[in-house]
Amino acid sequence: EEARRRQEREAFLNQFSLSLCTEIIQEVLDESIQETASSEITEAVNEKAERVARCTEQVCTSLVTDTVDGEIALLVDEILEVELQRIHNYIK
Amino acid sequence: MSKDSQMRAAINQKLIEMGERERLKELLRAKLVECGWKDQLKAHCKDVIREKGLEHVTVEDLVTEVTPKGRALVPDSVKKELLQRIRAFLAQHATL
Amino acid sequence: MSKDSQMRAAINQKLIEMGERERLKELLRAKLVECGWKDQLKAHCKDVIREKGLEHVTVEDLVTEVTPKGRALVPDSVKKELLQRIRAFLAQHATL
Repeated sequence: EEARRRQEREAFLNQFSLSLCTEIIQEVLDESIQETASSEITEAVNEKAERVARCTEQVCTSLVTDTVDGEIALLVDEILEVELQRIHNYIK
Repeated sequence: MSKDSQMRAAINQKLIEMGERERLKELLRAKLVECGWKDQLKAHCKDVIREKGLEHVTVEDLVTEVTPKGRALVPDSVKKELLQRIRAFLAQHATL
Repeated sequence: MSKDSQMRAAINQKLIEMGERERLKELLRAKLVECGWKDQLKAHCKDVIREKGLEHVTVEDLVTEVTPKGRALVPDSVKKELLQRIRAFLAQHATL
């Protein structure tokens, strides 16, 4: 009877250990997967927002440079033209 | 309630009371980081986000998508170690 | 193509498609006149011509000479206003 009881307890503990192990693995995995997925999405969202901000600034800077360079070219043309005209008039 | 379920409930209660359940979970979390599971999962999440496009993925989608691989990636050695620790604890506390 | 250059290309494409790039340049030109940039640069050009002598100055020389100052003279407030306008435009029109 004693041996049978011991055997039964042994079998119960084996089965219990296995199911507890499975349960803990499942709980921890579910928590970890949820946490990882959530932090990866947040990270991706932040990364994208930073990229948009950075690239917008770069686009703005190049737009300013393009426009300013264009204006400088026009202005220089215009000024030299006027200066030359002035000299011509003076010579005449 | 059968005798088995009564015993199960009692041991579970004791495991919680003694803080062992939390310690087991903590151990598993540490092992998952140590064996590279967490990094693999992160990389898989990044792949899915890249493939689907950030604007087409919610956290729930991502969880559903990566869970099968996440489960499959847990090394047998980690599961085995956890089981041994549970057995050792139960053997040590034979009165439970 | 890096992610950043793809993003820049997408922003530029959107600005051009909707005619906003041209409107922004027009706004900037008006601001440059309004804030006195054009007058300051004109004066600077005249200084350079006076220093070097008209016979020693080509269009290219003068452009090279005054460009750094011309770029530096654009007030931060003007750049900031332009940036805000681009941001607002993208928020309204673009799915980046």
